[in-house]
Amino acid sequence: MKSVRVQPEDFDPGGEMAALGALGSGGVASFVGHVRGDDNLIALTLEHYPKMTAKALDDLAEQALARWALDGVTLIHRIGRLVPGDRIVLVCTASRHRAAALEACAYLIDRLKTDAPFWKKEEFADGRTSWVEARQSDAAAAERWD
Amino acid sequence: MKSVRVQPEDFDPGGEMAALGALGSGGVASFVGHVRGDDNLIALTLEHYPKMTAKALDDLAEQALARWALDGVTLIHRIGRLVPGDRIVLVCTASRHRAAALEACAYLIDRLKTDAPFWKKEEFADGRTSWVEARQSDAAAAERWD
Amino acid sequence: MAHVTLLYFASMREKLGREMEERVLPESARTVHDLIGWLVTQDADYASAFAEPAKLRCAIDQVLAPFDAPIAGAREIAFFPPVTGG
Amino acid sequence: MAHVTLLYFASMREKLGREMEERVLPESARTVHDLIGWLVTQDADYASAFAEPAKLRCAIDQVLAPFDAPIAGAREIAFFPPVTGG
Repeated sequence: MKSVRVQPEDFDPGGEMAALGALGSGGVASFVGHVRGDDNLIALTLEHYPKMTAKALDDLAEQALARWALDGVTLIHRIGRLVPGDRIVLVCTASRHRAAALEACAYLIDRLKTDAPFWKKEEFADGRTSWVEARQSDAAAAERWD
Repeated sequence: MKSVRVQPEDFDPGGEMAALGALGSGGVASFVGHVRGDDNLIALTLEHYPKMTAKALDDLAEQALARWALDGVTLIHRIGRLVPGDRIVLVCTASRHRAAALEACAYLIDRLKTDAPFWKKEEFADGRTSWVEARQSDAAAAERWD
Repeated sequence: MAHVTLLYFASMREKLGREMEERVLPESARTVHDLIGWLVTQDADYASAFAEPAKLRCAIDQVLAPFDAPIAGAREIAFFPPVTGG
Repeated sequence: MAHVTLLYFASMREKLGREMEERVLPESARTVHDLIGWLVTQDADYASAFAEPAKLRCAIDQVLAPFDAPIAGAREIAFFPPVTGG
Protein backbone atom coordinates (compact mmCIF):
# COMPACT_ATOMS: atom_id res chain seq x y z
CA MET A 1 0.00 0.00 0.00
CA LYS A 2 1.32 3.40 -0.96
CA SER A 3 -0.27 6.71 -0.06
CA VAL A 4 1.21 10.12 -0.84
CA ARG A 5 -0.56 13.37 0.02
CA VAL A 6 0.19 17.11 -0.08
CA GLN A 7 -2.39 19.17 1.77
CA PRO A 8 -2.93 22.33 3.81
CA GLU A 9 -4.96 20.40 6.42
CA ASP A 10 -3.49 18.74 9.47
CA PHE A 11 -3.25 14.94 9.49
CA ASP A 12 -3.82 12.25 12.12
CA PRO A 13 -0.65 10.25 12.84
CA GLY A 14 -2.53 7.70 14.95
CA GLY A 15 -5.05 7.07 12.20
CA GLU A 16 -2.32 6.72 9.57
CA MET A 17 -0.39 4.28 11.76
CA ALA A 18 -3.53 2.26 12.45
CA ALA A 19 -4.23 2.05 8.70
CA LEU A 20 -0.77 0.61 8.08
CA GLY A 21 -1.06 -1.59 11.19
CA ALA A 22 -4.21 -3.12 9.70
CA LEU A 23 -2.10 -4.55 6.85
CA GLY A 24 -0.97 -7.29 9.25
CA SER A 25 2.77 -6.71 8.91
CA GLY A 26 3.35 -6.57 12.66
CA GLY A 27 5.61 -3.51 12.67
CA VAL A 28 4.73 0.13 11.98
CA ALA A 29 7.31 2.91 12.23
CA SER A 30 6.71 6.62 11.84
CA PHE A 31 8.30 10.02 11.96
CA VAL A 32 6.40 13.26 12.46
CA GLY A 33 8.02 16.67 12.02
CA HIS A 34 6.60 19.69 13.87
CA VAL A 35 7.26 23.43 13.49
CA ARG A 36 9.77 24.52 16.13
CA GLY A 37 9.33 27.94 17.73
CA ASP A 38 13.05 28.77 17.86
CA ASP A 39 14.27 32.40 17.78
CA ASN A 40 10.83 33.97 18.22
CA LEU A 41 9.49 32.29 15.12
CA ILE A 42 5.77 32.91 14.88
CA ALA A 43 4.96 31.10 11.63
CA LEU A 44 6.31 29.14 8.70
CA THR A 45 4.79 29.26 5.24
CA LEU A 46 5.41 26.24 3.05
CA GLU A 47 5.45 26.80 -0.69
CA HIS A 48 5.76 23.95 -3.17
CA TYR A 49 5.88 23.13 -6.90
CA PRO A 50 2.52 21.43 -7.30
CA LYS A 51 3.12 19.63 -10.59
CA MET A 52 6.39 18.21 -9.30
CA THR A 53 5.62 17.49 -5.64
CA ALA A 54 3.32 14.51 -5.97
CA LYS A 55 5.68 12.86 -8.43
CA ALA A 56 8.73 13.52 -6.24
CA LEU A 57 7.03 12.01 -3.18
CA ASP A 58 5.72 9.08 -5.18
CA ASP A 59 9.24 8.41 -6.48
CA LEU A 60 10.59 8.43 -2.91
CA ALA A 61 7.92 5.97 -1.79
CA GLU A 62 8.73 3.68 -4.73
CA GLN A 63 12.43 3.81 -3.93
CA ALA A 64 11.74 2.79 -0.32
CA LEU A 65 9.43 -0.03 -1.47
CA ALA A 66 12.16 -1.28 -3.80
CA ARG A 67 14.87 -1.12 -1.15
CA TRP A 68 13.13 -2.61 1.91
CA ALA A 69 10.55 -5.34 2.43
CA LEU A 70 7.69 -2.95 3.17
CA ASP A 71 3.96 -3.68 3.06
CA GLY A 72 3.00 -0.03 3.23
CA VAL A 73 4.32 3.51 2.95
CA THR A 74 2.48 6.73 3.77
CA LEU A 75 3.93 10.19 3.10
CA ILE A 76 2.02 13.36 3.99
CA HIS A 77 3.41 16.88 3.70
CA ARG A 78 1.52 20.01 4.59
CA ILE A 79 1.67 23.31 2.70
CA GLY A 80 0.60 26.83 3.62
CA ARG A 81 1.02 28.77 6.84
CA LEU A 82 1.84 26.82 10.00
CA VAL A 83 2.61 27.93 13.54
CA PRO A 84 4.97 26.48 16.17
CA GLY A 85 3.82 23.07 17.33
CA ASP A 86 1.93 22.32 14.11
CA ARG A 87 2.68 19.06 12.34
CA ILE A 88 4.43 19.51 8.97
CA VAL A 89 5.29 16.06 7.69
CA LEU A 90 4.53 12.40 8.33
CA VAL A 91 6.46 9.38 7.15
CA CYS A 92 5.00 5.99 8.07
CA THR A 93 6.05 2.48 7.03
CA ALA A 94 4.86 -1.06 7.72
CA SER A 95 7.00 -4.18 7.60
CA ARG A 96 7.40 -7.64 9.18
CA HIS A 97 10.93 -6.48 10.01
CA ARG A 98 11.19 -3.68 12.54
CA ALA A 99 14.64 -2.61 11.30
CA ALA A 100 13.30 -2.31 7.74
CA ALA A 101 10.37 -0.17 8.89
CA LEU A 102 12.61 2.17 10.92
CA GLU A 103 15.38 2.42 8.33
CA ALA A 104 12.89 3.15 5.57
CA CYS A 105 11.44 5.97 7.70
CA ALA A 106 14.92 7.43 8.15
CA TYR A 107 15.58 7.14 4.41
CA LEU A 108 12.29 8.77 3.45
CA ILE A 109 12.62 11.77 5.73
CA ASP A 110 16.28 12.29 4.79
CA ARG A 111 15.53 12.15 1.06
CA LEU A 112 12.38 14.21 1.34
CA LYS A 113 14.46 17.03 2.76
CA THR A 114 16.68 17.20 -0.34
CA ASP A 115 14.53 15.84 -3.18
CA ALA A 116 11.00 17.16 -2.69
CA PRO A 117 10.19 20.68 -3.92
CA PHE A 118 9.11 22.45 -0.74
CA TRP A 119 10.41 25.76 0.57
CA LYS A 120 9.87 27.32 3.99
CA LYS A 121 9.55 31.01 4.71
CA GLU A 122 9.87 32.06 8.33
CA GLU A 123 8.05 34.94 10.06
CA PHE A 124 9.46 36.25 13.31
CA ALA A 125 7.88 38.19 16.16
CA ASP A 126 9.66 41.39 15.09
CA GLY A 127 8.02 41.27 11.64
CA ARG A 128 11.12 40.05 9.83
CA THR A 129 10.68 37.24 7.26
CA SER A 130 13.28 35.04 5.63
CA TRP A 131 13.53 31.96 3.47
CA VAL A 132 15.02 28.98 5.26
CA GLU A 133 18.43 28.08 3.84
CA ALA A 134 19.15 24.47 2.93
CA ARG A 135 21.51 22.84 5.43
CA GLN A 136 24.67 21.02 4.46
CA SER A 137 23.84 18.45 7.16
CA ASP A 138 20.64 17.57 5.28
CA ALA A 139 22.58 17.01 2.06
CA ALA A 140 25.03 14.79 3.95
CA ALA A 141 22.18 12.84 5.57
CA ALA A 142 20.60 12.20 2.17
CA GLU A 143 23.90 11.14 0.63
CA ARG A 144 24.53 8.42 3.20
CA TRP A 145 21.83 6.39 1.42
CA ASP A 146 23.56 6.53 -1.99
CA MET B 1 10.20 13.51 29.75
CA LYS B 2 10.14 9.80 30.43
CA SER B 3 7.04 7.65 30.59
CA VAL B 4 7.05 3.87 31.02
CA ARG B 5 3.85 1.82 31.31
CA VAL B 6 2.87 -1.86 31.47
CA GLN B 7 -0.86 -2.39 31.10
CA PRO B 8 -3.53 -4.78 29.80
CA GLU B 9 -5.38 -1.92 28.09
CA ASP B 10 -4.76 -0.76 24.54
CA PHE B 11 -2.91 2.53 24.03
CA ASP B 12 -3.28 5.45 21.62
CA PRO B 13 -0.17 5.93 19.45
CA GLY B 14 -1.43 9.23 18.06
CA GLY B 15 -2.03 10.62 21.54
CA GLU B 16 1.39 9.49 22.74
CA MET B 17 3.08 11.04 19.70
CA ALA B 18 1.18 14.30 20.20
CA ALA B 19 2.27 14.40 23.85
CA LEU B 20 5.93 14.12 22.82
CA GLY B 21 5.36 16.52 19.92
CA ALA B 22 4.14 19.11 22.42
CA LEU B 23 7.63 19.18 23.97
CA GLY B 24 8.72 21.36 21.06
CA SER B 25 11.60 19.18 19.87
CA GLY B 26 10.45 19.19 16.26
CA GLY B 27 10.91 15.47 15.60
CA VAL B 28 8.89 12.55 16.97
CA ALA B 29 9.63 8.96 15.96
CA SER B 30 7.70 5.87 16.93
CA PHE B 31 7.45 2.15 16.49
CA VAL B 32 4.30 0.12 17.17
CA GLY B 33 4.28 -3.68 17.24
CA HIS B 34 1.07 -5.55 16.46
CA VAL B 35 0.11 -9.23 16.92
CA ARG B 36 0.54 -11.06 13.59
CA GLY B 37 -1.96 -13.75 12.69
CA ASP B 38 0.58 -16.12 11.14
CA ASP B 39 -0.01 -19.91 11.07
CA ASN B 40 -3.62 -19.77 12.26
CA LEU B 41 -2.67 -17.98 15.45
CA ILE B 42 -5.82 -16.92 17.27
CA ALA B 43 -4.31 -15.27 20.36
CA LEU B 44 -1.15 -14.40 22.25
CA THR B 45 -0.99 -14.21 26.02
CA LEU B 46 1.74 -11.99 27.43
CA GLU B 47 3.08 -12.87 30.86
CA HIS B 48 5.61 -10.72 32.68
CA TYR B 49 7.61 -10.40 35.90
CA PRO B 50 5.84 -7.48 37.50
CA LYS B 51 8.47 -6.44 40.03
CA MET B 52 11.16 -6.45 37.36
CA THR B 53 9.33 -5.12 34.29
CA ALA B 54 8.93 -1.48 35.24
CA LYS B 55 12.57 -1.28 36.31
CA ALA B 56 13.81 -2.99 33.13
CA LEU B 57 11.83 -0.59 30.92
CA ASP B 58 12.89 2.40 32.97
CA ASP B 59 16.55 1.33 32.62
CA LEU B 60 16.12 1.07 28.83
CA ALA B 61 14.60 4.55 28.69
CA GLU B 62 17.48 5.94 30.78
CA GLN B 63 20.04 4.29 28.51
CA ALA B 64 18.43 5.86 25.45
CA LEU B 65 18.29 9.27 27.16
CA ALA B 66 22.00 8.96 28.00
CA ARG B 67 22.98 7.88 24.49
CA TRP B 68 20.98 10.29 22.31
CA ALA B 69 19.90 13.93 22.62
CA LEU B 70 16.26 13.12 23.39
CA ASP B 71 13.67 15.39 24.97
CA GLY B 72 11.23 12.55 25.60
CA VAL B 73 10.85 8.79 25.64
CA THR B 74 7.63 6.80 25.99
CA LEU B 75 7.55 3.01 26.34
CA ILE B 76 4.28 1.11 26.66
CA HIS B 77 3.97 -2.68 26.72
CA ARG B 78 0.71 -4.57 27.00
CA ILE B 79 0.19 -7.77 28.99
CA GLY B 80 -2.59 -10.36 28.98
CA ARG B 81 -4.45 -11.97 26.07
CA LEU B 82 -4.25 -10.25 22.68
CA VAL B 83 -5.59 -11.23 19.27
CA PRO B 84 -4.17 -10.71 15.77
CA GLY B 85 -4.07 -7.04 14.84
CA ASP B 86 -3.92 -5.87 18.47
CA ARG B 87 -1.16 -3.44 19.42
CA ILE B 88 1.45 -4.96 21.78
CA VAL B 89 4.16 -2.37 22.22
CA LEU B 90 4.89 1.30 21.58
CA VAL B 91 8.25 3.03 21.54
CA CYS B 92 8.17 6.79 20.98
CA THR B 93 10.98 9.36 21.12
CA ALA B 94 11.29 13.12 20.65
CA SER B 95 14.42 14.96 19.55
CA ARG B 96 15.59 18.02 17.63
CA HIS B 97 17.56 15.54 15.51
CA ARG B 98 15.50 13.18 13.41
CA ALA B 99 18.29 10.59 13.19
CA ALA B 100 18.57 10.54 17.00
CA ALA B 101 14.82 10.03 17.39
CA LEU B 102 14.73 7.18 14.86
CA GLU B 103 17.91 5.46 16.08
CA ALA B 104 16.76 5.63 19.69
CA CYS B 105 13.48 3.96 18.65
CA ALA B 106 15.44 1.18 16.94
CA TYR B 107 17.63 0.77 20.02
CA LEU B 108 14.70 0.66 22.41
CA ILE B 109 12.70 -1.94 20.53
CA ASP B 110 15.79 -4.10 19.92
CA ARG B 111 16.80 -4.02 23.58
CA LEU B 112 13.28 -4.45 24.85
CA LYS B 113 13.11 -7.76 22.99
CA THR B 114 16.09 -9.17 24.88
CA ASP B 115 16.15 -7.30 28.21
CA ALA B 116 12.55 -6.88 29.36
CA PRO B 117 10.88 -9.81 31.17
CA PHE B 118 7.91 -10.59 28.92
CA TRP B 119 6.96 -14.00 27.53
CA LYS B 120 4.44 -14.82 24.83
CA LYS B 121 2.28 -17.91 24.70
CA GLU B 122 0.56 -18.62 21.40
CA GLU B 123 -2.86 -20.20 20.88
CA PHE B 124 -3.67 -21.69 17.49
CA ALA B 125 -6.96 -22.45 15.77
CA ASP B 126 -6.49 -26.21 16.33
CA GLY B 127 -6.31 -25.72 20.12
CA ARG B 128 -2.54 -26.13 20.34
CA THR B 129 -0.61 -23.70 22.55
CA SER B 130 3.11 -23.02 22.72
CA TRP B 131 5.55 -20.61 24.27
CA VAL B 132 7.28 -18.41 21.70
CA GLU B 133 10.99 -19.24 21.50
CA ALA B 134 13.51 -16.41 21.65
CA ARG B 135 15.07 -15.75 18.24
CA GLN B 136 18.79 -15.59 17.62
CA SER B 137 18.13 -12.67 15.26
CA ASP B 138 16.75 -10.68 18.20
CA ALA B 139 19.88 -11.33 20.25
CA ALA B 140 22.02 -10.23 17.31
CA ALA B 141 19.92 -7.08 16.82
CA ALA B 142 20.34 -6.17 20.49
CA GLU B 143 24.09 -6.80 20.40
CA ARG B 144 24.70 -4.40 17.54
CA TRP B 145 24.19 -1.57 20.07
CA ASP B 146 26.93 -2.82 22.45
CA MET C 1 12.86 28.35 -31.91
CA ALA C 2 11.49 26.46 -28.88
CA HIS C 3 8.63 27.64 -26.69
CA VAL C 4 9.12 26.85 -23.01
CA THR C 5 7.39 27.73 -19.76
CA LEU C 6 9.76 29.05 -17.11
CA LEU C 7 8.72 28.72 -13.45
CA TYR C 8 10.26 30.37 -10.40
CA PHE C 9 9.77 29.38 -6.78
CA ALA C 10 10.49 30.77 -3.33
CA SER C 11 13.26 33.39 -3.28
CA MET C 12 13.65 33.16 -7.07
CA ARG C 13 10.00 34.02 -7.52
CA GLU C 14 10.37 37.00 -5.20
CA LYS C 15 13.58 38.25 -6.80
CA LEU C 16 12.07 38.15 -10.29
CA GLY C 17 8.62 39.34 -9.24
CA ARG C 18 6.92 36.61 -11.24
CA GLU C 19 6.14 32.93 -10.88
CA MET C 20 5.97 31.98 -14.54
CA GLU C 21 6.55 33.20 -18.04
CA GLU C 22 6.46 31.84 -21.58
CA ARG C 23 9.70 32.25 -23.51
CA VAL C 24 10.92 31.49 -26.99
CA LEU C 25 14.44 30.22 -26.56
CA PRO C 26 17.26 30.84 -29.02
CA GLU C 27 18.72 27.80 -30.76
CA SER C 28 22.01 28.47 -29.03
CA ALA C 29 20.46 27.43 -25.68
CA ARG C 30 21.20 23.71 -25.59
CA THR C 31 21.61 23.19 -21.84
CA VAL C 32 20.28 24.72 -18.64
CA HIS C 33 23.58 26.51 -18.36
CA ASP C 34 23.15 28.04 -21.83
CA LEU C 35 19.61 29.09 -20.92
CA ILE C 36 20.83 30.94 -17.83
CA GLY C 37 23.59 32.56 -19.87
CA TRP C 38 20.99 33.86 -22.33
CA LEU C 39 18.46 34.99 -19.69
CA VAL C 40 20.97 37.15 -17.84
CA THR C 41 21.53 39.13 -21.06
CA GLN C 42 17.81 39.91 -21.28
CA ASP C 43 17.33 42.02 -18.19
CA ALA C 44 19.19 43.21 -15.08
CA ASP C 45 16.65 41.39 -12.87
CA TYR C 46 17.79 38.08 -14.34
CA ALA C 47 21.44 38.99 -13.93
CA SER C 48 20.78 39.60 -10.25
CA ALA C 49 18.54 36.57 -9.65
CA PHE C 50 20.93 34.17 -11.42
CA ALA C 51 24.08 35.75 -10.01
CA GLU C 52 24.91 32.69 -7.86
CA PRO C 53 24.03 29.62 -9.88
CA ALA C 54 25.62 27.37 -7.24
CA LYS C 55 22.74 28.37 -4.94
CA LEU C 56 20.13 27.45 -7.54
CA ARG C 57 18.46 24.22 -8.52
CA CYS C 58 16.62 23.38 -11.71
CA ALA C 59 13.90 20.94 -12.74
CA ILE C 60 13.15 20.07 -16.35
CA ASP C 61 9.58 18.87 -16.81
CA GLN C 62 9.27 18.33 -13.05
CA VAL C 63 12.46 16.28 -12.62
CA LEU C 64 15.57 17.68 -10.89
CA ALA C 65 18.27 18.26 -13.50
CA PRO C 66 21.91 19.36 -13.42
CA PHE C 67 22.89 22.56 -15.22
CA ASP C 68 24.59 20.64 -18.02
CA ALA C 69 21.37 18.76 -18.81
CA PRO C 70 20.11 19.27 -22.40
CA ILE C 71 16.86 21.23 -22.66
CA ALA C 72 15.84 20.11 -26.12
CA GLY C 73 12.17 19.14 -26.02
CA ALA C 74 11.62 20.59 -22.54
CA ARG C 75 8.17 22.11 -21.97
CA GLU C 76 8.63 23.42 -18.45
CA ILE C 77 11.85 24.52 -16.78
CA ALA C 78 11.77 25.58 -13.13
CA PHE C 79 14.40 27.46 -11.12
CA PHE C 80 14.45 27.54 -7.34
CA PRO C 81 16.76 27.55 -4.33
CA PRO C 82 17.73 24.24 -2.68
CA VAL C 83 14.60 22.71 -1.16
CA THR C 84 13.83 23.02 2.56
CA GLY C 85 10.79 20.84 3.20
CA GLY C 86 10.36 18.07 5.73
CA MET D 1 21.37 -20.53 56.12
CA ALA D 2 19.80 -17.97 53.78
CA HIS D 3 16.11 -17.56 53.12
CA VAL D 4 15.30 -16.71 49.52
CA THR D 5 12.21 -16.43 47.36
CA LEU D 6 12.42 -18.37 44.12
CA LEU D 7 10.21 -17.28 41.23
CA TYR D 8 9.45 -19.13 38.00
CA PHE D 9 7.96 -17.66 34.84
CA ALA D 10 6.49 -18.89 31.55
CA SER D 11 7.52 -22.44 30.63
CA MET D 12 9.54 -22.79 33.87
CA ARG D 13 6.42 -22.01 35.89
CA GLU D 14 4.45 -24.61 33.95
CA LYS D 15 7.14 -27.29 34.20
CA LEU D 16 7.43 -26.86 37.96
CA GLY D 17 3.72 -26.33 38.57
CA ARG D 18 4.40 -23.35 40.81
CA GLU D 19 5.23 -19.67 40.41
CA MET D 20 7.04 -19.08 43.68
CA GLU D 21 8.43 -20.78 46.74
CA GLU D 22 10.43 -19.87 49.83
CA ARG D 23 13.62 -21.83 50.29
CA VAL D 24 16.40 -22.03 52.85
CA LEU D 25 19.58 -22.38 50.84
CA PRO D 26 22.61 -24.40 51.96
CA GLU D 27 25.81 -22.46 52.59
CA SER D 28 27.43 -24.33 49.72
CA ALA D 29 25.23 -22.42 47.25
CA ARG D 30 27.41 -19.40 46.46
CA THR D 31 26.40 -18.75 42.84
CA VAL D 32 23.32 -19.21 40.66
CA HIS D 33 25.07 -22.23 39.20
CA ASP D 34 25.50 -23.74 42.70
CA LEU D 35 21.86 -23.07 43.47
CA ILE D 36 20.74 -24.95 40.37
CA GLY D 37 23.08 -27.81 41.25
CA TRP D 38 21.49 -28.07 44.68
CA LEU D 39 17.88 -27.71 43.47
CA VAL D 40 18.15 -30.56 40.97
CA THR D 41 19.10 -32.90 43.85
CA GLN D 42 15.88 -32.00 45.69
CA ASP D 43 13.28 -33.37 43.32
CA ALA D 44 12.96 -34.95 39.87
CA ASP D 45 10.78 -32.01 38.74
CA TYR D 46 13.74 -29.67 39.23
CA ALA D 47 16.09 -32.04 37.45
CA SER D 48 13.76 -31.94 34.46
CA ALA D 49 13.03 -28.19 34.55
CA PHE D 50 16.73 -27.26 34.88
CA ALA D 51 17.95 -29.91 32.45
CA GLU D 52 19.03 -27.33 29.87
CA PRO D 53 20.53 -24.37 31.73
CA ALA D 54 21.66 -22.81 28.44
CA LYS D 55 17.97 -22.24 27.66
CA LEU D 56 17.37 -20.52 31.00
CA ARG D 57 17.85 -17.00 32.25
CA CYS D 58 18.09 -15.75 35.81
CA ALA D 59 17.41 -12.48 37.60
CA ILE D 60 18.70 -11.72 41.08
CA ASP D 61 16.57 -9.16 42.88
CA GLN D 62 14.97 -8.18 39.54
CA VAL D 63 18.22 -7.70 37.62
CA LEU D 64 19.38 -10.11 34.90
CA ALA D 65 22.40 -12.05 36.17
CA PRO D 66 24.77 -14.63 34.71
CA PHE D 67 24.92 -18.10 36.28
CA ASP D 68 28.28 -17.38 37.88
CA ALA D 69 26.86 -14.37 39.74
CA PRO D 70 27.13 -14.62 43.56
CA ILE D 71 23.79 -15.01 45.35
CA ALA D 72 24.92 -13.89 48.81
CA GLY D 73 22.35 -11.44 50.15
CA ALA D 74 19.83 -12.15 47.37
CA ARG D 75 16.21 -11.96 48.47
CA GLU D 76 14.52 -12.97 45.23
CA ILE D 77 15.93 -15.18 42.49
CA ALA D 78 13.86 -15.75 39.33
CA PHE D 79 14.30 -18.38 36.63
CA PHE D 80 12.71 -18.12 33.20
CA PRO D 81 13.30 -18.85 29.52
CA PRO D 82 14.82 -16.15 27.28
CA VAL D 83 12.37 -13.28 27.05
CA THR D 84 10.07 -12.83 24.04
CA GLY D 85 8.32 -9.50 24.48
CA GLY D 86 8.13 -6.57 22.11
